[in-house]
Amino acid sequence: MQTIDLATAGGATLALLPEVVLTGAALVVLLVLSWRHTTAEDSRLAGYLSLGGVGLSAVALAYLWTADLQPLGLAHMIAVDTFRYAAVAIILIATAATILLSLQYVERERLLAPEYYCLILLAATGMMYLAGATDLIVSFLGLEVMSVAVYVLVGFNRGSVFSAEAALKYFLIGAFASAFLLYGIALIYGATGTTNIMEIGARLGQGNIPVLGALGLGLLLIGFGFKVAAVPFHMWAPDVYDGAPTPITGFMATGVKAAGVIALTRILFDGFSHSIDLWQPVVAALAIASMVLGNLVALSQRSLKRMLAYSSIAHAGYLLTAIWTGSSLGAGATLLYILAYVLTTLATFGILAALGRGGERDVTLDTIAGLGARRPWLAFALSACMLSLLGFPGTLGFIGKWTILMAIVNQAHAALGIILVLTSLVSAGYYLPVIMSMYMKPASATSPEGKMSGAGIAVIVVTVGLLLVFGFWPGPVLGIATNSARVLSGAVPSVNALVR
Amino acid sequence: MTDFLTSVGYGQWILHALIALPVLGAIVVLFGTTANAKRIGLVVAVLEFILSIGLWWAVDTRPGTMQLVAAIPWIPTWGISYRVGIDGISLFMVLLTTMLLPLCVLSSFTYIAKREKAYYALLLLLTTGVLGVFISLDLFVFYVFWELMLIPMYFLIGIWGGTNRLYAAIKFFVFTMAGSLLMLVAILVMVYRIRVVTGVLSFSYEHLLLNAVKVRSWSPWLFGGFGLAFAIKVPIFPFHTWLPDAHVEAPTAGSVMLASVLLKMGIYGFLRFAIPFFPSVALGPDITALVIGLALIGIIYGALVAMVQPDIKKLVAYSSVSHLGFAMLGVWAGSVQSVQGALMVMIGHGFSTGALFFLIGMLYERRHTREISAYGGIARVVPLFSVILMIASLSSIGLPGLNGFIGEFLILLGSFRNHPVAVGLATTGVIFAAAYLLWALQRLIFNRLDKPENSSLRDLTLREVLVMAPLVIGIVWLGLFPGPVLRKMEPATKRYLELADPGIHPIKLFSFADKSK
Amino acid sequence: MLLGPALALSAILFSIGVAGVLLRRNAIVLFMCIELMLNAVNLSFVALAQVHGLGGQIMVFFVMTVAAAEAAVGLAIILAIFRHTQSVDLQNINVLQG
Amino acid sequence: MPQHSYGAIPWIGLTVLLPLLGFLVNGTLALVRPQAKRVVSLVGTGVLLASFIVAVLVVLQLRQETLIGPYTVTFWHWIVVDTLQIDFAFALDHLSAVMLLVVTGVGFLIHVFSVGYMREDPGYARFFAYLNLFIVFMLLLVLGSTVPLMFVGWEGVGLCSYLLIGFWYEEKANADAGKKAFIVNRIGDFGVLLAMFILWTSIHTLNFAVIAERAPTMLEAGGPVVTMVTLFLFLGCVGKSAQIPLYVWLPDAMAGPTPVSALIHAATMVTAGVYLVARTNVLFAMAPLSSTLVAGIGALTALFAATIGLRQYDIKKVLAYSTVSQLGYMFIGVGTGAYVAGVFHLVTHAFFKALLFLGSGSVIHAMHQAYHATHAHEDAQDMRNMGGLHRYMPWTFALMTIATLAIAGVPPFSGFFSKDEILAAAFARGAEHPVFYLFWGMGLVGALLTAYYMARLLTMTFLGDNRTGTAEQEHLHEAPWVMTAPLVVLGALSLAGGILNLPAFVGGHHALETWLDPVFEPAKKFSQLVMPHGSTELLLIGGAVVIAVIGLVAGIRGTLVRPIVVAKNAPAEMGFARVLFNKYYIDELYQFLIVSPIVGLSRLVLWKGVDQSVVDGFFVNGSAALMRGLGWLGSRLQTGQVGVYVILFLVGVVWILGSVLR
Repeated sequence: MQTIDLATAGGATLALLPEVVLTGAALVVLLVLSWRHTTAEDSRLAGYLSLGGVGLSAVALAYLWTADLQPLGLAHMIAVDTFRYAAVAIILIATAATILLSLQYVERERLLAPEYYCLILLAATGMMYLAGATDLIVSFLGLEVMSVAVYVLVGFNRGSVFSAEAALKYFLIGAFASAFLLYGIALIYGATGTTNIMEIGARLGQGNIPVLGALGLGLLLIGFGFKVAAVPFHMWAPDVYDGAPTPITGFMATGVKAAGVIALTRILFDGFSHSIDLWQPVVAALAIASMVLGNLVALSQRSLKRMLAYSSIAHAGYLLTAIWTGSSLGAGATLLYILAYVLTTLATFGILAALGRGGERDVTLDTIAGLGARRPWLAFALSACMLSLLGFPGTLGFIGKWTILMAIVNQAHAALGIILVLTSLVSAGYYLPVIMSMYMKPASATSPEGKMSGAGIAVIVVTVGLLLVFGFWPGPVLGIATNSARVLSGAVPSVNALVR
Repeated sequence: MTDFLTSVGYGQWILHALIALPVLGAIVVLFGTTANAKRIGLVVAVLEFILSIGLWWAVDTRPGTMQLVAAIPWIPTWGISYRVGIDGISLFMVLLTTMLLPLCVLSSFTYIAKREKAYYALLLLLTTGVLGVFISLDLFVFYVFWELMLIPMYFLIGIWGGTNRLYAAIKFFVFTMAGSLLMLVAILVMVYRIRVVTGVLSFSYEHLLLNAVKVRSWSPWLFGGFGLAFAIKVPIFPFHTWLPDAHVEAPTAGSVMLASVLLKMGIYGFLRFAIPFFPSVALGPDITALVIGLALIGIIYGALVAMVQPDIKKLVAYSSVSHLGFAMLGVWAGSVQSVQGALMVMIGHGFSTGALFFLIGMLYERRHTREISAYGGIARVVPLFSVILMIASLSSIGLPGLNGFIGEFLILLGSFRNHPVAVGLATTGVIFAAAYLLWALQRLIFNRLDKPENSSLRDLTLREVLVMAPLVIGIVWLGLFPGPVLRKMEPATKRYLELADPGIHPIKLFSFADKSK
Repeated sequence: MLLGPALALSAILFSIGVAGVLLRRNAIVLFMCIELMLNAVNLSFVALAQVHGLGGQIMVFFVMTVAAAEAAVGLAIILAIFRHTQSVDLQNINVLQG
Repeated sequence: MPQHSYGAIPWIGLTVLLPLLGFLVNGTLALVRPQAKRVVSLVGTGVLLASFIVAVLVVLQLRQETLIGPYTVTFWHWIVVDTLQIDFAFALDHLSAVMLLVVTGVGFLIHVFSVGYMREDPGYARFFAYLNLFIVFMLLLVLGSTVPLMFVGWEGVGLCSYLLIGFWYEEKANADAGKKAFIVNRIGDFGVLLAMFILWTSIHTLNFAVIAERAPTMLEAGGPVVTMVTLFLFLGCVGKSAQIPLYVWLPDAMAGPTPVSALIHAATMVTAGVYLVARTNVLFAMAPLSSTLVAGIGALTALFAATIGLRQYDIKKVLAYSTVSQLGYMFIGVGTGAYVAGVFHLVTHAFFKALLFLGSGSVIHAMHQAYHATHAHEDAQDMRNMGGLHRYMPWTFALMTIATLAIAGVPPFSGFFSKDEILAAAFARGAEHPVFYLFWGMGLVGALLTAYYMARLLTMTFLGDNRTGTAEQEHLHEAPWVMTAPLVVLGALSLAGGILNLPAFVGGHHALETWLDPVFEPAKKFSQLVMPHGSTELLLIGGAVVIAVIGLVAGIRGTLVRPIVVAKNAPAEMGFARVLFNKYYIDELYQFLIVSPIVGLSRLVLWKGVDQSVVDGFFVNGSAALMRGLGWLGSRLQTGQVGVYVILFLVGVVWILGSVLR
């Protein structure tokens, strides 16, 4: 158990190893593509390079995780604990998968600007800072680095007006929301005199929270509400998910949402654990609104991509219920559900990318009719994803929902649990027809070929494989999630010594 | 026989083998060729049945407690282990399932033309799911199998179903899932509440059973969660509308498994989980009045609606609602005779309705219509078919001497002491049963042979006779010699009744229904 | 010192920015209002820095750089949408809906 | 119950096993090789003969025993649940011995008759299979030691009557008649079921012998429980023995072949109700209210059915209503407590009614052959097409006359002795309860009408000039010996039946009464019945004889006075006769009051209404549509305008800041 001194340069770089490696990789890619940025081979080269970077960063993370470092004194800027490592791991998975899916997609859609991969790496770095930050400033910076990169990625397909409009909407409302977030940080700084989350928690400990602090907390919730696409701040999500190129939509739905949720968890649990009765009802209301509206509107969607957009709003609702519990089991449930959600969404968007053409806005239930007969394994994978999103036993999605329900029940009143259960029943209304049209409807003449590249197939096989394997033997992944969650100071002194 | 079984260590591996074999079979079928998919399916099904016969001797039901209990830790952090066990009640459900599986596979040989591999694989997976429900002793495992069983059935109805199969498939799925999701919340709240009281987090059945009394204050809500899931499955009156659609659209084997086995999981759930966990609520005055009232409605309403059905399969579906209304009355009457009557109805109904659905399937294969009006006077053309259809119908009506009568007689006899008026009304169900089935039978096989297509029908082939023979033998055998079966299940029934006594002050939910019993 | 009035001023500026975003239809004006909101926050940071030491001052630099980056990217995006729709009026940029 | 193992008695199981084997053999033959008529008839009748012989041996053995309780042969434990223990066991006592002989004896004769009657029918093997199965179930009913086992036989005979009535199922009318019979019987069986439950809950036994033991001590005489049990049992008897109001199925049951009508709907099955009341005599004795009701309904049915019989033209319909009427008499007998008289009339009725039906069978058979020969399409069963057949069918005429005299109650024929005893018993009971005088009066009027319509039948069929048609006449000839022989035997039995229970004033010593005494001894404690003797007895007998003679003469003269027109161009019935001909429109009444409302209710209200539109339409599909509607509404909110998004964003801001600051 080594101790590192964050004050020294060596200590800081060691603590930030995965981020540093990734930034380095991004710069290398930038350097390489300054010569070679015209042909398809160039973008493929850039892709493989960025993949290498992600791999290196994973190695760095593995080292950090096994070395089990303890920071000397308070971790000022970045957390050095398993919660951050778990978050970084999830982000790396999302990034790697997005890159692998993009290899084929970029060539097919003629988006031959290799900067694509550099931006993905930079966005990933931003996410890591956001997820790992113990200081509001670092989290703001991480948020902005990520957002700016993703704004460009969303508008990457210069040829299509949808991509441009999506980028514009995302940018305008994104900037608007980050202004609120910043104002929140300012007020909290005003109330507590510090921007470090742990100190905020300490300073707000005594007595109830001053007005400035409460206002700041509210504004923070608004900012993160936007990032997580919780209702009423969700309006951008359907259009942006719809317009963006499919791998980027996958990247946004998984990486961006994961980083946002984890950052929110850390801030609420470490920073505002004593004023839980202030933010708990707000988070509950956000969760309920997201679950209800997300699932209901998804029912009436014809295009698959837009339906998945609304379903991701619903899943944001499920995650918020986990955060609402405020217990370390809740945090564990959040982490586990994020993993389940990330794996499933990556696989789903991967398959969607293979099925569609030109932004996949035209892929509806009829286009995938009869897929079960023509492409049995692809249909099986998409069915597994649908069942995991539905939370059907045998998949990691079910284990995730089961853990969230366990956490909710721990808070001694199951009303939120019943709402979660009923809204996920409504979700059966739009997940099942997907399976139904693939297996039970005759194939139409125009149904797509669904040809996938080697890399794409690899992503699907790994993610769906993990989904099912962890679905039946959730032991290991469950252990990691709950142990890493216990690191948080644990807001509510609930009976959360549940987990041995 | 028992010493041979113990020498083979039958008790240790049989329950796991029963679950694993169909899954392996399904995999082998999937990777085999389409042509011999059905043959592999049949081999696996017959093997499964042969294996399960040993249970009759291996399971010593005299003590009435769980036998052959085996536990493998699954998710230790939540106190979940793969616990399985079998007792007098679940033994017969398992045997019924394994007996029907080969018949289902055999009857689908010519019925299924497209995607045979997937069909037989799904049929085998369905059996695993069902068997899992009957032998699981851990609520998490029970819940997983309860939901897993949905997928094969959903595909069976959805892919090989009739014209309106999509609606029926999703209706079946959402109906059952709605109930089971609420059960999920109930399970979690119960486990958590018991953990708070006892400090032990475990989903095992014995543990929960022991401590269920400590969460009495929560029991009305918890019983509501469990009860709703099982009520939808039974199905009880207001929640039954998925059954006719699912039956009409499902392929023959699907209908048989659905009617003969899947419906019994509802009642099994009540007997195993809902009532023993919360006896004071379940058997309190108002829930009893409610359930018996709904059971009565089910019996009479089911029979009356069955009478006017133009489609023979919907008729049999509504008759199932009526029969299972009897079983619910038997369970809630709470005497040894009535509960054993309920179990006999569960088995008997499996035989008679299974036979009826097989026969309707064979008729459908020949004429591709289920409208009763399309037939008439075919007794002369297909005598063997008509004789077997007659026997199956008589068993379903409850003719004394056949298996239907034993169950209904015991239920009504056992329930009379506590609910004389209810039994009086329920017995009229016996009249309506005769009315609707005989009327349908007459329009099917008697009356004038006026349609030319009917004159060219060919009688049952050897394969079809092989499918029907065990059922007919079972119907007659259970009717005349129910002794061994009744004795075998009696200790388990007695043990259930010990668990299911409402205690001195049953919980009253609504003040107005406080008639003293 | 004037902490109270400074915070009030920044709050007013912030609300003006929000009102601008709400009412105006032109994308560029919208973006300008957002920049106004960011600067309002900078003001409050500076005001609060008097009480809690230089942390606030440093924060302003970060915000400035972020705002600049955002401006560059934002205008590029507005340019991209203009190439397609020949207008920056947000009313008729609603191809994506439903 | 003592387990004796004397001589032939343990062979009782054979009487049931043999017909069962007959059923299995004939059943497989019907499916495999239906045209093997010779084997089928050999097996069918042979099995019955053997069963009859065994029955006789058993009864002879039984005569030497001085039995205290019924002799029980247990085969296996049928239903065993905790305290409920029902064995598959036969209980043989004097009452079941009598029934055993009647069922196997008359059954055998009818089987022989059927060999001739059904010769040309393609379903020959199937017919004998059903007949044998019927005998199995009838014997089960008679020998069953417990109520449930008797119930197996009870519903089993209902099943066989359903199969046999609808034997020619090609015709929708026949199939409908069969279905109607089964369902009406089932309504009766509902009563037996409830009686069983009450018995079990009150005295914890369903074994007849144990009931007889425990009832007097555990049940309060005349109390609510015993009355309820007896009333429900009687509901079963009303269903099975076609009394008011559940008699409607018997006339329609004539759609079946005539031997079936003879065996099932005259001699055996319909008497099951009487047997049940006799078997549970102790209960009925303990419930005077129910007994009075039994006698009352018996009297009412006797009179009511007799009136309908007056104006029927189908020969079998007349006999059907006559059976309903005679059953009414039997119920008067058992209702007044004279169980022996009821059983005695049951036995004699079995003889002469079987003879009448088989005789009418020969007539119909002959008419069929005549019409068949000349390809005429006339109703072979309509008496208006017959007339003057005594010239062509002397034997049948002679035997039918014997039967008519017997049923009318003319001494020395058997009918006189049995019916007279019943009326005498009703008269005697009148001393205690005056209402029995009314029943006695109704019985007497019924006897008059019986004599009248039987004489009318005889004259329309055999006397007067022939109306079948000149061409058909030479084809009319006596039935083959295989059909007439059983008639002769039955004729002898009808003639000599009376000796079974000769009353004292003729020097007899009530043989049947002493034989059945041990069975009805437990009922003695509760209702003593002193039969009229001396002058009143002679007076009653004289009156009955006079009534019979007047009825017969009036019947013959009444039919011959107006020329009878052939069925084809017969004028429609007018006035009250029309009401009688249409059997008081009871069937139409039931159809209108009960059947169509239930069917209409279940189709429109229950299925279409509750199931389709309320539960399915409103709740299930309705909630699904609601969800989709809300979803559509939500998607309308997504207008694509950034302005709208910002507005909603600000709504969120205001709401969160509001809740945080509170």
